[in-house]
Amino acid sequence: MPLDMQSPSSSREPILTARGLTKRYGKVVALDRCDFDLYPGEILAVIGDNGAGKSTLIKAISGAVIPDEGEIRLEGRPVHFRNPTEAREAGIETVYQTLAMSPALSIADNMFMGRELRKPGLMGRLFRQLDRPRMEAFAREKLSELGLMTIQNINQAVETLSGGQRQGVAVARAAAFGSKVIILDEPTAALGVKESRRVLELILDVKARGIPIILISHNMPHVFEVADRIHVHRLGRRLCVIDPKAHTMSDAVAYMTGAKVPEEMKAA
Amino acid sequence: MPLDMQSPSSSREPILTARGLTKRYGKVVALDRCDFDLYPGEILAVIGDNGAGKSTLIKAISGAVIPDEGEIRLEGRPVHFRNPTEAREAGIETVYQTLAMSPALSIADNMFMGRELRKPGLMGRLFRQLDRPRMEAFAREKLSELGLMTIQNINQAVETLSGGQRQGVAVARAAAFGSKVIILDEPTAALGVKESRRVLELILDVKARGIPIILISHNMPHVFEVADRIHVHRLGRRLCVIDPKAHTMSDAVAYMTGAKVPEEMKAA
Amino acid sequence: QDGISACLITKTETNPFFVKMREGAQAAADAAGITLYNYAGQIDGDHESQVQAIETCIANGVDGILLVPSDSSAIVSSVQQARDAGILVIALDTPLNPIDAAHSTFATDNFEAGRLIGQYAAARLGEEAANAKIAFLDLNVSQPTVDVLRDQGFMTGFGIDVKDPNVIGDEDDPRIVGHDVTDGNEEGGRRAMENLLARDPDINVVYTINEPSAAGAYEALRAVGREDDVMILSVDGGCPGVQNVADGVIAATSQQYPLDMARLGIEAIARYAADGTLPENTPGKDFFDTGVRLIAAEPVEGVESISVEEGLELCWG
Amino acid sequence: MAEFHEKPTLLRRMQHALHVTPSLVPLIVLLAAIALFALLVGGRFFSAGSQSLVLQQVQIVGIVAAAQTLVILTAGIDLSVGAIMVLSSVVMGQFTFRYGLPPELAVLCGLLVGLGCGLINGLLVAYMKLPPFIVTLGTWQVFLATNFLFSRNETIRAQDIEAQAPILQFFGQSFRLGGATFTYGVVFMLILVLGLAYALRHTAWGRHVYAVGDDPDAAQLSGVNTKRVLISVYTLSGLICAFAGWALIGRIGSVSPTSGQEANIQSITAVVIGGISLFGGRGSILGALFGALIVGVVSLGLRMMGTDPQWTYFFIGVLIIVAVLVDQWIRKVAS
Amino acid sequence: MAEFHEKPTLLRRMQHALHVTPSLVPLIVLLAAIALFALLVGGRFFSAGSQSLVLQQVQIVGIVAAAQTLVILTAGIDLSVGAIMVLSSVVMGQFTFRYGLPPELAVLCGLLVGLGCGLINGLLVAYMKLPPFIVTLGTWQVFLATNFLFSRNETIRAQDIEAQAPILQFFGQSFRLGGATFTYGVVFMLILVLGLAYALRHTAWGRHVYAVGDDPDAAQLSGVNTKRVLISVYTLSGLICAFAGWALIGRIGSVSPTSGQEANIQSITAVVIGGISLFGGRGSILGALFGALIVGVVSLGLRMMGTDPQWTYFFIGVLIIVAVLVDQWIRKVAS
Ligand SMILES: Nc1ncnc2c1ncn2[C@@H]1O[C@H](COP(=O)(O)OP(=O)(O)OP(=O)(O)O)[C@@H](O)[C@H]1O
Ligand SMILES: Nc1ncnc2c1ncn2[C@@H]1O[C@H](COP(=O)(O)OP(=O)(O)OP(=O)(O)O)[C@@H](O)[C@H]1O
Ligand SMILES: O[C@@H]1[C@@H](O)[C@H](O)OC[C@H]1O
Ligand SMILES: [Mg+2]
Ligand SMILES: [Mg+2]
Repeated sequence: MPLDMQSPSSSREPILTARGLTKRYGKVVALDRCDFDLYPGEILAVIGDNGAGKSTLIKAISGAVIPDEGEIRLEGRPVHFRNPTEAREAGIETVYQTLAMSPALSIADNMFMGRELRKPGLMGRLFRQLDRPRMEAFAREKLSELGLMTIQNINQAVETLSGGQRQGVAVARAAAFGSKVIILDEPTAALGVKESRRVLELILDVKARGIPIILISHNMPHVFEVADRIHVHRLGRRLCVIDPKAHTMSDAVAYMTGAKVPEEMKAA
Repeated sequence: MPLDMQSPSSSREPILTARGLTKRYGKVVALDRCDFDLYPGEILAVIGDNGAGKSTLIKAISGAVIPDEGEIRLEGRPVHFRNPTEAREAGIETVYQTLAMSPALSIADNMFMGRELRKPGLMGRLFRQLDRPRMEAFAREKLSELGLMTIQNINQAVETLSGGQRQGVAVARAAAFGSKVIILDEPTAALGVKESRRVLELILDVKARGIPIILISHNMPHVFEVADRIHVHRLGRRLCVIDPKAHTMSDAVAYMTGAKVPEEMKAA
Repeated sequence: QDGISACLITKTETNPFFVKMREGAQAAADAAGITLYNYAGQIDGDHESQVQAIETCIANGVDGILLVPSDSSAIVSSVQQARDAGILVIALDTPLNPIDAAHSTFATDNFEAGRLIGQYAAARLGEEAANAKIAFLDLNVSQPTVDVLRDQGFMTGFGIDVKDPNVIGDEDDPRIVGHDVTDGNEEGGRRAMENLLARDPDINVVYTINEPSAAGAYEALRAVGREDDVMILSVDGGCPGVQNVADGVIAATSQQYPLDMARLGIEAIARYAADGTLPENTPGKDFFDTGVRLIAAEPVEGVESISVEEGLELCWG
Repeated sequence: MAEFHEKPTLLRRMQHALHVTPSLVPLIVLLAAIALFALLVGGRFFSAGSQSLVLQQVQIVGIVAAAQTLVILTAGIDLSVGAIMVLSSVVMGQFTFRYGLPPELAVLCGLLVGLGCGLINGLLVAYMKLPPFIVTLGTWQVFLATNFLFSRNETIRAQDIEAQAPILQFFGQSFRLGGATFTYGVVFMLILVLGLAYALRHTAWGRHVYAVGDDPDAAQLSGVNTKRVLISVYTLSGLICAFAGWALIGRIGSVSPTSGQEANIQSITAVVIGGISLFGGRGSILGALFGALIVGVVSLGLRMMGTDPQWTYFFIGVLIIVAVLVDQWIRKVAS
Repeated sequence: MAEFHEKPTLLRRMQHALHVTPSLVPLIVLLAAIALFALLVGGRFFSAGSQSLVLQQVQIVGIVAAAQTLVILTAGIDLSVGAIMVLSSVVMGQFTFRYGLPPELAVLCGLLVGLGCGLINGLLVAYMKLPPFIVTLGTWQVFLATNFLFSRNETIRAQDIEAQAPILQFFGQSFRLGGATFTYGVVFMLILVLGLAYALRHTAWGRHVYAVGDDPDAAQLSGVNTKRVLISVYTLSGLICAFAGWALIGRIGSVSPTSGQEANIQSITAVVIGGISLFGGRGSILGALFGALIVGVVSLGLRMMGTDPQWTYFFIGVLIIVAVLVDQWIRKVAS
């Protein structure tokens, strides 16, 4: 079985790499000298048991958590994001497991949170007035693309949406603004069958636009359906990277849970 | 295809029935004249899309929500639970989707919340002192049965546990105290592969003890592995009840999402 | 502890009246070589802090306590404890209830202070006093004794039937437009004045509990252009207040002498510490009257008053 | 999930309006209160004079309530507003009269002191991550003690200010419009509230204030600099309180260190009656203005009826609870 | 998920102790404060007399803080504690002296009034689902106005009480132990706090109080009758405040309607310094007692040093913030 730890599916340079990332919470080591590589245009799935440190890994990459040690490079240049805004400005867009929306604000407000558009001219420059019509039109367009226009009112508060609809808004936001990397942490966990399908289609769409995606999921069929490579995370670090075409779901689960140890590991 | 709406897998009397349950939240009708039947000793799975009303149904049954209309009978007698405590006293034990634990309190405290044991003798009767040793020993035993004794300290606050461990504590609590019916709302949603497996084993254990179980899950392989009958919920009511041995997962999903309509419905 | 020490406990230490009292006491104590500790309640009426202060004074082993009680009755027990510990206790400004709970009381006769301005107002109006429209700007809802004494004293001086002299507000004289509370500060004075003007815009006499509330009332009157045809009466005789009499803001004020109260008190403690002499009362009264004088820019026949210039010599704060 | 699809009736449309415009509820209560007292007290109460008097009486509380609203929208609370206000006004007065600064400069110093106090609150809340209630419980006492120590408990007389530094009384100047008298302080309050209402609704900063109050973690993750927002809110609150201190000089004519002790309770009361959630993220600043006006109307109305001041407190207490009950009921019906 | 498995060092064990026993932090601060003032003031401060004086001075705040703790543990706040206390004491006094009831009966009536006030708060919070801050902001004013109206602002003199109804002063009686004087009120405070500490830790009711404060929905679903718990807490809080009112008569000798205006701020300060979370569910009632004692020690120490009272307020303000900073720092290090 070919298990590739370093070599990418293509031989191009990775767009995003991390080396030796470590993050401790008190006595818990959520990330333990973790490495990570993402190649241009690929869908990389990250799988692993509960508490393996997947969410912490992507939080470190997206600036939501500052690692204690280790280095992150974007397009070869080292980056040190101090907050999610900086990562977003660098083109990394993330849908967190907790969704990160402001319940009382509208869908449009949430989509543009932190990157609001201002009116052109004096009203915008001097009075810093928001350009509501433009933001709303954009939001409506993005939600339609996702087939989410069952939402009638773009000014509806997010708290009035169902769990699935919220998930959709969060994914739409990331897809709309991500220019270099899009990260999705369990984007289908709260979704029904139909909605999950739409999200998977969207992921493939984004890939077709040439933007690489990191997908965290517990759902093996989904992972095996869309991923180009699968990063298996275990005990705070990358255990191995496997090729979904060369492995079965049971292999993946066996690695994840420690039931089976990858070849090189045994050797080492 | 045999689709049974009324007739049980056995011909015995149902232990729990509901007729015409309705529950509105403002304009949303979460339950729309819903019927429900649970037979002694069976595992009944409830499946349905997001927002179909599954959680509301079991909340109505377990006293967490008071239906606007409709009737519930336990062992043939009408019951009107005004809160979860009354349902518990009647022998119905529930693991809610939100788990319902007090984060700052210990595992033992949480397991016995609302049914604490008091010391024997004067200290218990007069000073109402809790019997900590007895509660802790019991909690430890129940967690071991679930293979959850990686938890070192039964006096640990629940907030220090991982999502999966919390889930396990909630399931252990229900299994330990349920005498007539046990209801589990998405008990494996937050769990990894190994932990999910343990919960499924526990469900079969409980069934072996003769106690019927209601299992809500989005996970079709799990449902088809353990369920005796499958209640398909759609748009706030029971669409049909199917036999997992006579149907495929795709059938179930097709009913759930409305892609396919059960025979009798077409006739009607 | 060697040397003589004393305590001064005031109601608050944010009211200029008490600030000056404290300065007077400090000066007298420095002159006599007495160590002085100062305490105060957090707000007017806060007698619990005063109880704590008395206890601290006992623990510190002082020779005498000068006390302006926030509640006349409420701290009598603590005063008794101090007396039991051999400490001389003198009430300043506000008597205890019963008045002999303290060894002695050095105070203004507050009823007299009110009576004087009432009399003055009536005399200034002459005939028109029968048709006066009077607003009463009192202290606060808990009606402390100074509040009641001055208010009812004013009515007595003006010729209004006070009914129960211990209660404000039970009178039925039609000349009374109404009572409102000011908390003894400018803000409250203005608001109360506005409220009463809204009830009857023809008010022409205003009684105020003290000079800050009078200043606030004046602002309200000025806002509606009535500052020149309404007579404001007050009590205190602080320097800003007397200056306000000179400027025509206040028609007349009853001046009291907190500096004297404090100085005399410290001297009494010094004497007591030296040879155990107890202070004596003003003949015919059950307290030592530190005196009150009426200050008016325009004196009237039949009411004794001193001029603004004299008032400024004697003023405090 | 089934839904009723009904024709929107008048009632339903009203309920919808109430739901999307939260400040409508206190506005209705305000109009009802005015109508009630017009009935009880008679025409006098309804006069332009009485109504503009209410505005003058609530101007200080109204300005402070605007500051309080900002803080409460971020799920905080500012117990130090009254202390900041009076400290600022004392600084304006004493810098002029004790240190002989030009009054304009003294005003500027007072405003800076208010801003600085707010900044201290903001730093403790945003960087030390202390609960706002505790932070401002502490700074309240610190600022108030500073005020008394610095002022030496001296009052500066209105006449002296008028003669030497009239700019301190700027907000007390007034003009007439019909039968009504408006002070510049009242105008300032109205402009301030409308300006903040605009900023909260129509600028990114405003949306971020709501987002931080709603769910700070979510706001942080979705790209809001929560720390900066919190600091801007507390600092602005301090600055507004300093303006309230300036307006206070205009209102009472003089500078007095004992003023404003009730400002925090009164401002919180206005905010609460105005339907702004103490849990943050919900409510409109116009509501706080209406809340202040409701208290003003009820107080003046009761006084004009000749009610004993003690009963006024009683009724305000009842009013607080009833206002919130009504608010909750309307929201329930409307949802 | 990897874990470090270190040998528990002394430091780590201390940190662990601090973590599981939250009241240790204020206890350490308390001891430090006593040591500091013993140094600054000298032997006088360290004497049994001075130390028992602190106990006497904090007894009222200590009792009220116990009530406040219960409410805050359920994530509420009770602004009406001071008003309930003084209203109860006035009822005890006036029922005896105005209506001529036997004093024992009057005391009972006073206790019932306190309980009733608490019940009103509880019903509004539990059944009307109003935020506790707003409810008690309203009832505070209502109870206080009632107190003034009912008492007619009359103080009942200590001499009269001593002569006719000594039982009203019951909690003022004292006994000596070594050089220290203990009043029954102090003893009551200690027994009350220890009793409540027991009930909170070792009875089902206590666990439910924590659970409700922690997450009311979860508590409800896992079988706690949240409404009943809330009502029991507010009612008990009212009753305790009534006892505080009784103890107040013992402490000041007389019955005065102007007492207790500062009790709510002081009790909240004690609770906060005692390390109890204002968000509910976390903290120990012993902490509140230590918090009250810390304020008492610092105030007495500063007074005995002859510090200007304004500086005392200043330092207490600083103390509040520092105490919470220390508390937070220790928790962070220890976690
Ligand atoms: N803020 C935090 N404070 C303390 N511990 C944390 C924190 N965040 C994560 N952890 C711990 O770090 C470990 C890794 O958590 P993480 O959320 O990264 O896991 P995960 O792989 O995403 O799990 P899941 O599949 O359940 O989402 C867990 O033990 C978790 O309890
Ligand atoms: N407390 C509530 N207030 C308002 N609406 C509610 C409430 N609880 C449920 N609903 C609504 O009722 C409908 C049914 O919700 P329910 O939670 O029962 O769905 P479900 O089938 O359990 O979905 P899921 O699979 O996502 O858990 C949804 O539209 C939901 O938004
Ligand atoms: O007599 C004093 C009065 O003159 C002052 O203004 O306020 C407090 C009173 O005790
Ligand atoms: Mg995760
Ligand atoms: Mg559900």
